[in-house]
Amino acid sequence: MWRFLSTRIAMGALTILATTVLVTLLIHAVPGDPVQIMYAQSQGTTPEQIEEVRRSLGLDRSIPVQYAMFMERLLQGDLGTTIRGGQPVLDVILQRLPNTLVLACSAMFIAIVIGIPIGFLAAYREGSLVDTGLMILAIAGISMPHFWLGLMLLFFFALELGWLPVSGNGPLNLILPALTLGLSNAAIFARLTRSSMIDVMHQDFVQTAYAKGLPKSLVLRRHVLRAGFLPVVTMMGLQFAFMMGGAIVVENIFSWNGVGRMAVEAIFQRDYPVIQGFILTFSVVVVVVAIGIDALYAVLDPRIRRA
Amino acid sequence: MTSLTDIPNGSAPPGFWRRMVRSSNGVVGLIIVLGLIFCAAFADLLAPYNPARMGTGGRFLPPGGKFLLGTDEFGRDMLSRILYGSRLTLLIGAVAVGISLTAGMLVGMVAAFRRGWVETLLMRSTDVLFSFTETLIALSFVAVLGPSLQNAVIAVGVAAVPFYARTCYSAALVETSKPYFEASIAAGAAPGRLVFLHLLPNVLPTMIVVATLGVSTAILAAAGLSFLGLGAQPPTSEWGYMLAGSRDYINRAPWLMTIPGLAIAITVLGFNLLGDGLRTSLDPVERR
Amino acid sequence: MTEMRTKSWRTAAAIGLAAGLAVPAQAADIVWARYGDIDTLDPHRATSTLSLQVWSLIYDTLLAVDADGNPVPHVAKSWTSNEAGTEYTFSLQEGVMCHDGTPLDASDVKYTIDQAFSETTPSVTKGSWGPITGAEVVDPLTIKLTLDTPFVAMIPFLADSFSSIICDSNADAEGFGTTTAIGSGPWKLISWTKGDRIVLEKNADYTNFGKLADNPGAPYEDGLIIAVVPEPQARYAALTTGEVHIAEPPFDDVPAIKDSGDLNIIVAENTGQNVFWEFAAHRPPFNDKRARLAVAHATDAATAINLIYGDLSIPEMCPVSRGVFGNDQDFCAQYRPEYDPDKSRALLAELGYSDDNPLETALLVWTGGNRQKLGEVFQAQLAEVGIKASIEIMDIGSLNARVRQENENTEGTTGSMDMMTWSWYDPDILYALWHTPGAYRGYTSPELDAILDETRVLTDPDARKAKVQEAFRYLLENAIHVPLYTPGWEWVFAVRPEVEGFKVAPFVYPIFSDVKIGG
Amino acid sequence: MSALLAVRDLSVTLRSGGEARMLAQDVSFDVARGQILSIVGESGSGKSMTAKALMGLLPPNATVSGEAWFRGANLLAKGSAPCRGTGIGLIFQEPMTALTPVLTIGTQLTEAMVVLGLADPAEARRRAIAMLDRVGIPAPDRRMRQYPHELSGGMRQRVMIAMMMLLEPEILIADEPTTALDVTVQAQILDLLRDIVRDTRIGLILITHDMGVVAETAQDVLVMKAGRTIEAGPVARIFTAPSAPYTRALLDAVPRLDRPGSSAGMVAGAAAGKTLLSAGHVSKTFHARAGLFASGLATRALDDVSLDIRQGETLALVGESGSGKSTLGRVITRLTDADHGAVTLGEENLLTLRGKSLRAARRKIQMIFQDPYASLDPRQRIGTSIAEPIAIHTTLSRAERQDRVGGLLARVGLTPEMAARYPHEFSGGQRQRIAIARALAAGPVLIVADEPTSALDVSIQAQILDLLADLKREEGLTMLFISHDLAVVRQIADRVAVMRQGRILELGPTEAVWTAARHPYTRALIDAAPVPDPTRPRGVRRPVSGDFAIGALREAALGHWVAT
Repeated sequence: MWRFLSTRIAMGALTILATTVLVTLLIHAVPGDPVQIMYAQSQGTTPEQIEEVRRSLGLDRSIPVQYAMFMERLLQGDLGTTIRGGQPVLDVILQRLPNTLVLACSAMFIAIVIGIPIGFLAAYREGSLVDTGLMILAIAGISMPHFWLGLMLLFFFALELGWLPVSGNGPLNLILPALTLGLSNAAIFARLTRSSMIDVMHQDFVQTAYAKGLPKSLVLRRHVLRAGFLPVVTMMGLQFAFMMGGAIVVENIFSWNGVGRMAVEAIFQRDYPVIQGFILTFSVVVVVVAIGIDALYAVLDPRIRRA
Repeated sequence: MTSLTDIPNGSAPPGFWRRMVRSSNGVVGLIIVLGLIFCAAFADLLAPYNPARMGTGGRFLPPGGKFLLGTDEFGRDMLSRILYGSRLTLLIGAVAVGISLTAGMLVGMVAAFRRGWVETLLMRSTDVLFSFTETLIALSFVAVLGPSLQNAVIAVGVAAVPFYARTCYSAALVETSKPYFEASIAAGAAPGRLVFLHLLPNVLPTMIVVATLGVSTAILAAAGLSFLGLGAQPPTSEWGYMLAGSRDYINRAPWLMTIPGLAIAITVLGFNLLGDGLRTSLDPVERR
Repeated sequence: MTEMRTKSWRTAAAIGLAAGLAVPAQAADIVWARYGDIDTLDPHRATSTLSLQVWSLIYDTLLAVDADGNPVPHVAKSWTSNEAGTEYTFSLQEGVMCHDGTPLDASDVKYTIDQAFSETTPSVTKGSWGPITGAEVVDPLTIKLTLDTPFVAMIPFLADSFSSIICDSNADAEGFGTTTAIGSGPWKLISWTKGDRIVLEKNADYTNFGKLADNPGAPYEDGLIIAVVPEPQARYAALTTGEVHIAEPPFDDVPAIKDSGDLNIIVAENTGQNVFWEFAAHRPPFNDKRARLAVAHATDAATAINLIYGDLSIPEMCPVSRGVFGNDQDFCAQYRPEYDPDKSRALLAELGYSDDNPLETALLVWTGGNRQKLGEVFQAQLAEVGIKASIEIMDIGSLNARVRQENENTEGTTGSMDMMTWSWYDPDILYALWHTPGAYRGYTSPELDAILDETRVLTDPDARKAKVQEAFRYLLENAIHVPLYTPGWEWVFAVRPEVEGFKVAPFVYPIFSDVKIGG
Repeated sequence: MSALLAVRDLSVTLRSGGEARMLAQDVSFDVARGQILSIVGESGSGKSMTAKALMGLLPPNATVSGEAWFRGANLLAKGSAPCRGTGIGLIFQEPMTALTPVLTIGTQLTEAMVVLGLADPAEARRRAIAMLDRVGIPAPDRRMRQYPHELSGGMRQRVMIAMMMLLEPEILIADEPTTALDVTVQAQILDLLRDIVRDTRIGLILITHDMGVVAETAQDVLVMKAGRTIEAGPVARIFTAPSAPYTRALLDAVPRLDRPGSSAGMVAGAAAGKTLLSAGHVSKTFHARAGLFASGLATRALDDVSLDIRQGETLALVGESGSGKSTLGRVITRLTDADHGAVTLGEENLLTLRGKSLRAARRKIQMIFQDPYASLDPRQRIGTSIAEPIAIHTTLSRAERQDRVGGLLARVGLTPEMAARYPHEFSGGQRQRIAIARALAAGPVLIVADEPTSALDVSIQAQILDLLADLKREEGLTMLFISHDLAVVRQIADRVAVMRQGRILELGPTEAVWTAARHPYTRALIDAAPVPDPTRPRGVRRPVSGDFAIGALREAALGHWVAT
């Protein structure tokens, strides 16, 4: 297990390292002069001051030196300051990150609570009308753009029915965005669970369990569910990353004050330090969650736990 | 000695099309996709009005009558816009998947075929990029290049490359380890022959399935970017952009939101069903 | 919208609110929802209207504006200047207190000005402060400003929130601009959650000297919450449910709102904002006056804004907006190229353009406020005469940078034009825009420079007005600055019926001191 | 002998996609206490379906008819509760997949006892440990806490048997219980099953395709083909006087380990042949890679192996799984690169060749693979596949190539017209013939055949072996024949090399090795191999111990080398 996990952690570290490189290069890929864009609104800035900013950002140095400077600041927890308003990027992100995490986790919870039982039921009734019906529902769910689903939910539950508030970041405000994000992923979970469970149900060891005279409920619960759940667990890391990605859109629909909304604003404002910080934060979160899920998987699967 | 059971299995396994037709999903998907292609190809003839012309009808006319799907905030005919939008949607899907498929297959096949450090380098970088997730790659791309439909499509295409590369790699790995491939090596086949006569034809079916399903992902992703204002720019009748613009009129003209959303959903559903059908037909073992 | 539906909304909202949620709206808190957030609480670090509006609540200014937009005394009860117009002496009101309890005096004003001209971190609006060379504390209630050259636009500037007086105690405070903002305005900062809300509390010690509020003292209500709700429909829903008291409604629902009478609609007047065509004038095709005129003649601003904003915006004829010194619609109408597609086509034909060889240009538009929709209409109008414009939407910061880039680029044949927006309280804005080198390095000429130089130093109002209008004429005839409209949009306020006393001062500064929330 | 289980007219029908297929038709048999009944047949004979029907484990789209009386009830009647576990136990072929991977051995052993009320948890655990001990698993205490993946295949099959026996069934059905196991392990498992039947007097239904296993274990035999019973009777009668032609054909097809093969006559001549290919000091280590870094797990597949192949002979490599025999074949064909050593063919060291010269040299050595289904490119006509070596190495025209392909197809017993068909239109045996034709197409001097018949039914195996023997006789083909099946090897090989853990332990003329094996491991292998002769005494085997001489080879007799 330690070998498995250390590999995953090394992989994660590599990913984050690659992100830092990418993020440093990002500002160079920008068409035009980023410093000009940053200070476009300042009438008082002299060319000397622009040069000063360029120097302080290291943009006059070679890229490796810039990277070293970036990393040095990063290791001190300094992600630079926003162009709009000149505030520490880290503060801006940390203030909003919890909101995004809460949203993604709630959506994950919804996806699991809805998706896995449906997938299990469909697998249990494989080939039946119930199975067909549920899977049609699932494929429809996957095909539904979540920004559209979000708008429809907003329209019906907030505007037409007025059941739920539409602004702010309270627990009731969480319901719609989490539902939007959760439902489409529930469909993915349902399909995944179904195929995984069906795979397992056709395995010899399930036949063995039946041959021992175990009742169906016990076979399903102890043998099928446990073994069939593992592939679903491995997918959770990836799904969480999807959730984080989906949150970008959903936050914008529901005015949820998370890093996704911040990122889109920053893109419009060409606020490069914020974009850099966002990309870095996003990949750190995704990597950490993926490692967490891998650890969970390692604990659940004896083949890895005992390796 | 009498031949005991060494008889050809009387009937060949049901052919691809027969299986395709049997999978009702695939048929429905195919019909939707063909319908979409038809709409896109003949948008000029089908569309009753110029999609960009403002004031074709009154503003916010509800569906029905002269304007089957109503008109938008500028009095443009929604039906015409949706029809022309199908062109864009197909183009987006095709170009994005084209990018992902070409680059992904190149990386995947080279890695599986060359092995050694080339394989390690390619697949490890793919893994790193893969854990970035497609959304982040696409978003970063747009952040750098600036919002436009073209950039969004490139972004979506590039973002999916790691996925295609991985899929192609594992499919190619399976094929290269099969005896027929080794027999070909043993027969002295040169790399070109191995790749183009054996590897490519055998990997292609898998990749066609992946690409078909990928079209739906790409369309969704590009529409998502347009929805955020990071993709299509006016006056294109890109569905995601139309949907984004409709937000202001939820109360006044809900159909402006419903129609493009439905169009996206049905298109994506079509490609998903077709992909599912293709998968079932191409791979009789995995009938799930 | 039926009455039934409205009722059911309310009931449901009551249930929602009873459940105790998002907006901690106690009876005495005013909730104002806007589409975006401020950039910073430091008045030297940003220029967005969203920021300025909030600063005007927290900070005071030396002067204030009356309903017509003219400067009047405020914290400075009077001022004098020398003959040459290079020295201004302001005497301050007694007993003005900063939020931290220290008295506001001349040293706070000096601190503010010193910060604006700081060597290391000058104000982003340093240029607008004018040629100030020194601020001298004569006594605690008297401050003297010395100018290098005369600068008539300084007085209106000192009435604007750009010149918010920052109490010098901020220098020692932790997190000035983010967690701290010590001013002397009617509202005190409690907290700012970025992207979400700003929570303000009334300044019980406040005295109003010149600001456009009837209330002479502290605000009536205890608190003010400024929430960020980007989606127009969400704001509307929040308004109808009572989550929010004041907000900008979706434009297209304004007529319905007006008809239903559920909410009051207040449109800001004298916003000072001016939206105009501007061109990359150093390269073809727009280095040719005829190409610029072709665009001007092809665009029917009245129809376009009516389509998008209804009666919420009005066409503008002058390069500065209504309510700003020198604006005269009739005067400008003589020179602004009128809507005439045939003339436009003729000009294009003269330049050698045709349907097969259309004039191609980028059309840069600032994101938000339905401007992209307006851009779409203009795009269609330009297409009518055969101009192929491709819209690019971007944030104002990017737009500013991009326009400057486009102006500096003399290569290529694809044109670039943009729908620029500037908001200023004085025609001096024209100096910033069009005097060599020009804010965007755009069109400049010695002729125009001479006119603009004079607008800065003529102290006699009539003489200055004549000069300003001369500049208008030059800009309009050469189609350098083609005015389109004065927006009231962005600053349409829908107000719940129980809210009384809400008003909007010129240049879209909302006033909350008079607000009372009834039962 | 009163019957424990009486099956009458059992039929199973499988419906799929509108078609109905009879998988078993009117099968009848009795099983008595202490009896071992073997149901034997080739793939598709319906033997497994019969077992599943008795267990009530048929897939949902299968229907069953007939009667099966057990404990006074008809198991096949609608609504009757199956007597799984305590009545009838079932053991599967594949011990790797038959145990739940995520549960401990202990849980899996005890859960049914507890659920079915046979014992409380503590008692169940005690019994489980005792049973593990009984089935020959060392340190049963520790095993209880382990997971299936931590056990070897043979161990797992023992656990399976223990698991079923703990429920004290009256009948045990073993469905190909040893097919996936190495021959030495197979012998142990068969011994164990026989012991259990003897001690507990249960009835055992042993389903197998291997007549050797039948002869070694069964008292009575039921021969099935295509769902029907061909014949039934006591094992001695079936083997000595089979009444059905099919049974006779089946017995004839079985290679006999206890009789010299048809090619034995050529030994002398071949032994005199000059060396064609010579492998010297070949070593190969595989490193398992886990993720980013090469892990320390290394497998020595080949450990300093040297070997000569002589012109015109068939040299067999024999060994159990993991012995390195396939790796050696792949090193010689350059499909795997060796770490050290040389393989010389003529003057050329094959292992140092690169690029063009390697490709040119490849035509001299061709390979036949185990899996006939994967041996041919599914998207090429078989004619194209066969012609590929010709297209690569010659400049023949299309028509000339077609002629050659036609000739090759005829040579392997197919018709030239078949060249236009795709692989999926052929049966397994036919595909293997096509693969042989392709191997011949290049005109090789050596063919490496890696388990070419182990995926085939016994009757087809016989045909393929005959074809290979014909080719050798008529074309003077030299062959390296890799197999785990000693009987096959004895039938076809001139010389044998016995491999274990990457080393050759014994090498010599086939008959010499068989009649006078000098290495204890070779002897153990020969002992363990089931012989299709029910008159041979059963269960006299020497256990295979871990410590053998694995040193350098020494010539013990003329041309007969043994590890020291």
